Amino acid sequence: MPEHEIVGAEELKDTSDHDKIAIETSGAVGEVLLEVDHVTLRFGGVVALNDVNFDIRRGEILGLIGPNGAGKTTCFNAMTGVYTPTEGTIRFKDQEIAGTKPHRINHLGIARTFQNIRLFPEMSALENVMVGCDARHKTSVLGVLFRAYRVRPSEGELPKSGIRRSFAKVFGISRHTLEERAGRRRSMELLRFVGIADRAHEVARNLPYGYQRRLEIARALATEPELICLDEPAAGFNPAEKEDLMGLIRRIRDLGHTVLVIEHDMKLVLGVTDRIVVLEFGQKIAEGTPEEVARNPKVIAAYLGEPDDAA
Amino acid sequence: MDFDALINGLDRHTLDGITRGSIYALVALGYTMVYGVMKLINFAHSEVFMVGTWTVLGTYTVLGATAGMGVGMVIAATLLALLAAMLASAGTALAVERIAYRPLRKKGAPPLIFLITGIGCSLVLVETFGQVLRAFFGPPFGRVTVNIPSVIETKVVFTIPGIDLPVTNTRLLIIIGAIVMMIALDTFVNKSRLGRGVRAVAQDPDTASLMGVNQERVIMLVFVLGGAMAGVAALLFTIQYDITKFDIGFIIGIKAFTAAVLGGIGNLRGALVGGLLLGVVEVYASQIWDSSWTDVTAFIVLVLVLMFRPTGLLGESLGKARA
Amino acid sequence: MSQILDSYRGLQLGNRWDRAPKWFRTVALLLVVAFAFYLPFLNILPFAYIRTDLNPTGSDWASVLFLIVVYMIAAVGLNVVIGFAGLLDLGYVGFYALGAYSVALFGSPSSPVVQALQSRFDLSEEWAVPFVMCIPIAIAMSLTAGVILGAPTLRLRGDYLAIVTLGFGEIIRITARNLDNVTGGAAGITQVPVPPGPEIDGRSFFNTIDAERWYWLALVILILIVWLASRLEHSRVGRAWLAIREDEDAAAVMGVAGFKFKLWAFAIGASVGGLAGLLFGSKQQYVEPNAFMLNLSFLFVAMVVIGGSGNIVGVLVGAFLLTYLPERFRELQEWRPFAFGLALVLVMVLRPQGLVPSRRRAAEIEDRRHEAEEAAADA
Amino acid sequence: ACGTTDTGGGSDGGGGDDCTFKIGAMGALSGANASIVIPSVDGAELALDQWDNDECDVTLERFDTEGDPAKATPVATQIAGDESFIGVIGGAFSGETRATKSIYQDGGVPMISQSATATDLTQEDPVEVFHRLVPYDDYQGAAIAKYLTDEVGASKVFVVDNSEAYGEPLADRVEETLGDAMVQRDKTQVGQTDFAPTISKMESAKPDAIFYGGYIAEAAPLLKQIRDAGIDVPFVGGDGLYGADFGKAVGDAGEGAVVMCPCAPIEADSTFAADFEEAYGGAPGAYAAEGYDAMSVFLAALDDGARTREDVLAFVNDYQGEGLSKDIAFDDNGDVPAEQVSYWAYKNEGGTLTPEVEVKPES
Amino acid sequence: MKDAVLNYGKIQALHGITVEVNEGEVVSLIGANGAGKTSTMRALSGVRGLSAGSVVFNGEDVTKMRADQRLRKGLVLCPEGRGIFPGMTVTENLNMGAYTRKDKAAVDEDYDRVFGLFPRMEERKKQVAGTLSGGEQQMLAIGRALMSRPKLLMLDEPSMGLAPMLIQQIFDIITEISQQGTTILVVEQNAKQALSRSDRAYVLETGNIVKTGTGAELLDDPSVREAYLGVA
Ligand SMILES: Nc1ncnc2c1ncn2[C@@H]1O[C@H](COP(=O)(O)OP(=O)(O)OP(=O)(O)O)[C@@H](O)[C@H]1O
Ligand SMILES: Nc1ncnc2c1ncn2[C@@H]1O[C@H](COP(=O)(O)OP(=O)(O)OP(=O)(O)O)[C@@H](O)[C@H]1O
Ligand SMILES: CC(C)C[C@H](N)C(=O)O
Ligand SMILES: [Mg+2]
Ligand SMILES: [Mg+2]
Repeated sequence: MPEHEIVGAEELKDTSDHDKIAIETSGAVGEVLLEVDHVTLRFGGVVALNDVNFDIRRGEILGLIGPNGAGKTTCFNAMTGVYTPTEGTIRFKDQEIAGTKPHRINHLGIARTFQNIRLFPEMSALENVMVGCDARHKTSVLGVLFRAYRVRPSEGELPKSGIRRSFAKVFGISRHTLEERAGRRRSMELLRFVGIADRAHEVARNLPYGYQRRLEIARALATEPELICLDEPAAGFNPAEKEDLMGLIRRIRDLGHTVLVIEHDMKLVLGVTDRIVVLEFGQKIAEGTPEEVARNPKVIAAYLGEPDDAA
Repeated sequence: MDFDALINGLDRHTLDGITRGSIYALVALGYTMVYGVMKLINFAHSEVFMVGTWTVLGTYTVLGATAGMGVGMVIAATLLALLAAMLASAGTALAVERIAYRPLRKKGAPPLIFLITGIGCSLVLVETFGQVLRAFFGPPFGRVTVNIPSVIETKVVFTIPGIDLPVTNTRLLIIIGAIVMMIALDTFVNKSRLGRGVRAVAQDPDTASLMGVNQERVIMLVFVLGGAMAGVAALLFTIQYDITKFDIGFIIGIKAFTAAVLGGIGNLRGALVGGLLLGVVEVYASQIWDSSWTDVTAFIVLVLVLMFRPTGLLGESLGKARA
Repeated sequence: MSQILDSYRGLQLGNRWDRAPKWFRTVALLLVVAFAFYLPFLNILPFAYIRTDLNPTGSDWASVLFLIVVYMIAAVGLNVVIGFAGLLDLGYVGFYALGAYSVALFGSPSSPVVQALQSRFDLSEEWAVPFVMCIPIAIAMSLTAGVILGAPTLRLRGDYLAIVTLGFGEIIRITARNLDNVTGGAAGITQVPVPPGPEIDGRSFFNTIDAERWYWLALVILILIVWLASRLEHSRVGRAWLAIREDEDAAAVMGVAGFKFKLWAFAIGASVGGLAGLLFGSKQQYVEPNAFMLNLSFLFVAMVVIGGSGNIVGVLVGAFLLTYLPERFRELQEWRPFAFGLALVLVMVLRPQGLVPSRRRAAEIEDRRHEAEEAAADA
Repeated sequence: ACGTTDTGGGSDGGGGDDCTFKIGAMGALSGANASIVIPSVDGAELALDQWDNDECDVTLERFDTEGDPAKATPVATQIAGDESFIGVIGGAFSGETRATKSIYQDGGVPMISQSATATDLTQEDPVEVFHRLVPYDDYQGAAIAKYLTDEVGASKVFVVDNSEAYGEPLADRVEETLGDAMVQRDKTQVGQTDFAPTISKMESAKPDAIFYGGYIAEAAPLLKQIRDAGIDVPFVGGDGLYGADFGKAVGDAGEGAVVMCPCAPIEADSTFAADFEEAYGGAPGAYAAEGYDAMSVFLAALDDGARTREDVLAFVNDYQGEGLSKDIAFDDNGDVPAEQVSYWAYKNEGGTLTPEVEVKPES
Repeated sequence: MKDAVLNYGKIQALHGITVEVNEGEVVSLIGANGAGKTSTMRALSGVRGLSAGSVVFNGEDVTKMRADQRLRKGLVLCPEGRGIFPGMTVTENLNMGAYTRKDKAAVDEDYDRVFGLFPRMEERKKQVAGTLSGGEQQMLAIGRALMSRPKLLMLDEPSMGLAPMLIQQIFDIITEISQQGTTILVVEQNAKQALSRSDRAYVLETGNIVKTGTGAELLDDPSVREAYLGVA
């Protein structure tokens, strides 16, 4: 693997241009984006989800909490196509997605991170994000091989040197090349957005823990999801890092994404979410604004415990 | 296609298939055990079997055993040959582990590399008997088929009443031998302390070592046990077929590996089920068509089984072998 | 041995190559290619010692070169499957056979298929599908076979895939052997067509004697294939394969259609294998089932792994050595397979990352080696 | 002239009046079937050793192909490209011969095969350079069938072949000639060890003789298992079993098995047998006489003054003379006339093949 | 444990730390995620070798011993993420704990002891461990560790993945085991609980010990309170 183009110093500045990575959304804020409808999911005898109902509205930050083993991750898995619900349906933008293949669901506009980080460990941070960008690219395998689909480039895309420039003017540039460049640019932008651009070329395996968590978020954002699901993004963060993360989650929402977040850290959940859904033993036991949920006696009994223990 | 031939002699063909399959099953054990613990296809296992057959020949030669000895002598020679074959095969398996796999394990090499050293070892062993030993000792080593004296004379011991199916002593020995060894091994792995260690390493090597299981010893044990089973298979094979050859292991190895996958690689009982099923399928296929189509049929059956049960008939994992 | 390896490592060829200026790399590459074309005539001592026909029972140098390049093509194709997509294919010889059989079945006037066509459409006895048409047929046949094999089996986990593909290779060979009235059975098919070309000295351009012409043809095709394959490596397709190899589920959730990309890998590998087989069959002008034994599949895999799975240059080196050395040392005669086996074990134990590994793999293995060493607490 | 290009880098060109030549012998010199090839090459070498000619310096080069066509082609290209080779003895097997004869044709190298018997080699697409000292399988098959019906007196023959290029067509021919005298046909595979399915077919077919078309490696276990199953009818094989290893591999079970070969027995007290014994430490084995004859023909060409491949080829085409194995003359296809060939049944007695009876097929 | 340095490939996880546990004590190790707590435990138990430094147990240098050898000496780790054998039953898992022991009678006694501590386990004896709930699996893992008769029991995040009530229960059990005479080293994210239950504690940050003291001292330390207890 040859090294990638060296990124210019200006690219490392931690200010990023939101316009370049904001996504286009196709609906009004507040309308229902995803609907979990009477979903039940069993593994053999284990009922991981039992008749769960809730919906996510465009533009909000929704928290999903509950004791360990309550079925939160399972719920994510059902939404992203890893598992198929035993009963019930899940609708995304009014389209049934239960049972659809994970990659198709991603193409529809849902992305996620994993509770136990699952990056591509031998790829650089940048490449990890580029895999995400690729999800939106159109060049086929044959297109990559023969590069016959050529596009007339805009002035900015033309190469600088003379011969190549006129060549590109006459024959155009293959769509693959353009997409590749655009993907690289966007990926860099995203790394900057989550604040880890300084180590873009390091393989993911060697990144510090906090960077890995944020890289996962960048990779998910790269697929331009309308809904992004974060599974315990703050796990293992210290209070200061958690504070940063809260800001990041808000900024993600500002880019136009809708956010669903699983988190055990109540401070973060209460601080950042608009609404919270609480699960216990696969069942929804409460739903409401953070204040409502925090006061809900059922939630306190099942999850929060005596106020002192909410760590 | 001749289904009549199959239906008419169904009992007979089933017996033939089980005999053939018993050998597959015993050899398959070696693949399955090593795979269960190390997630590795031991390509040299076919040669572990091959070495066993030569050891039987050697033992007979040293003892001067021939057909028509007294019953006592026959039993003694056979038992000695069994012991020798088990030892030699187990030793070969262990040597392969030491030379070709352990250094790679220490270097943390990816599985594909083990495959190549396995193939290399297999070639070295084959050539040892086909070329190296011949260069030093001359025949019977070399590339020709070698006759092994049939110490046990084939006789019909009884006829299954009702279907009138004669059963010979050698067949009986093979089938019973294979099943007894399988049960013994299965019991060992499920019940004994060391066996528990094997299953623990198969499930989670790190935690197993925290429980005081010596992983290296378990790996050695697995190779020794698999090798010994191949030794048993070698003796039974020579009793039934009376021959060996430098590359006798190649085809049997591939069949046994197929059997292991068919039953669910990593699963001991799967090896038995897969072996017997494969044997029976092959014999049936050679009745319906002829032997030139058996392998095609066997592989198609394998693909069909895997399409419906992607991890083989009985599923995976040595750890879950009890299921 | 390890000292040699160390000093080799010390040269840091790969890094130097990357740091060299672009013009230097272009010129060097052109020189290498030019030298490759010149190889059959290489006759200047001491370099001529690499020739395989120096001793009386050696084999024809240009023929050996041809075979090397054909195996290189096959290895580059298999590398797409094993090295890029991480799928273990032990039946690659099946595609190779299909390629060879396609050109024989459709291009040879003595093949049962052509004869059937002749009598069906009242064609002359000389008629057969022209060679140039056989190329797309061969590629299409092996590609279709790749898809047919891949579609139901690619969902299987790694080692299950290995045995299924192995079975596939055998099925192809046995079927070719058994279907006498389609494939000519065990006797095979003669009069396999050769590429068109001007007649020289009363012989067609591509004949059985002037092997260097075949070699050049194969070399051109090899260069083309290598060029295309390296395009794949550094693109979204290569990234997708890498992602699948590392974590298939995570890749799927990131929108990588795992199955589709694996199937593509299979199809591409298959058609390249078919192309190699076509060259082989056409040069031999004779195709028979025993030329496609299982061992050849293992040999292909060994080429990929020994050279350095995932790295095209490594794979080329692997294919070269494994084909060339046994031919160069024919005088070892019967000892060759033994030496070969020994070499496989030794090379892999000493250099598990392959002779010319991809840098990514090398780093991976290096790290794991450290870990493994440290994990051994008694070290 | 045979316009070979100058690819042979290390080889010094032959030709001219300077009489330094090489003759190639290609065949399975290693592997399971080597015992049916090596004696013939030894025979050829013996002929060369005994050759008495001051003018010429001829060497025999042995090329091991393992009987594999893919390995034989580079060998053939090498020989064809090296002008100092003026002839080839072989190929020993039909498969490799089929794969290489067009190469030799292009190079103009005369071939004389000591043992390749496949019919198509001369009958379907003959090439000018190819000659052989053995009859093709049509005759061999007919002779075997005749032996089975006339000598054995069988009327229900069970025919088995090994699904390979040599065994299958031979068995086809036997089947054709036997006609109604064949009860059933079965196929086995190379490398097979368990023949239970074939044997159960035999048990229900109740044949009074068995023919096997194939090589030693599978014949030995097959025959043993036939005997183990208590089937005691005569067992007959083709020339694929005509090697010293057959008796060794099959052991006691092979007692009385018959191997048919289109080759006459060599008298044990002949000078050839004695010379051979002295040179190679054993009685002349399979096709040793044919190998001797093949070499003798080439040497005769040199004696006659032939100095180029063209000359040698012309000489061989017109050759007429008495050989060890038979009177030699090649027809237009390169075959020896059928009446020149004698077919012999050899019986395995105590591990050695001893001539039993000559068989004359009616053509 | 002295001056321990541990590397994962090029990454240095421990930069020469020294940890001391005296007989009969409960010592806890706290620190953020990735601080090197688990690495410390691995090095102590022998799952990983040290690049430098030594481990001394009961006056004996065990640095060069493998994990299974150390276990025989009484140095037992109950790993992070439980590490039970999912395919074995509860009884078999407990059996694995007694893998190295030959004293059959005493092993039977220990069964009773474990079942006494965790009555739940007795009810589920025959259940395959993979199907146990998270809390039950944690109990099983601790029970299994006890089956090896540890002199020093090391627990890596025993409360991880447990509901608040269960956490309480686990800590009660730890206290109980300690009172029965076993020395304990415990790693915890749940710093508050851990500190209040232990005699002494170490604070680990990116592979270095940054603080040490008695449990109560650290509970009152303002910087610890801010970083690990989430109290400003
Ligand atoms: N593949 C599976 N097979 C069997 N049971 C499963 C499977 N996946 C999850 N479960 C079970 O489903 C239940 C819910 O698990 P899930 O991972 O959704 O919990 P969670 O709410 O995400 O907990 P945590 O906070 O620990 O992440 C658990 O009892 C778990 O054991
Ligand atoms: N197998 C490994 N390979 C490479 N680096 C590792 C590995 N295991 C741990 N590390 C690194 O070593 C450092 C210390 O990790 P360790 O697991 O000891 O932390 P910890 O304090 O136990 O954290 P946690 O609270 O998550 O359990 C971290 O930076 C981690 O990323
Ligand atoms: C040596 C012989 C057994 C060769 C055989 N007649 C053949 O044509 O292949
Ligand atoms: Mg979860
Ligand atoms: Mg930890």
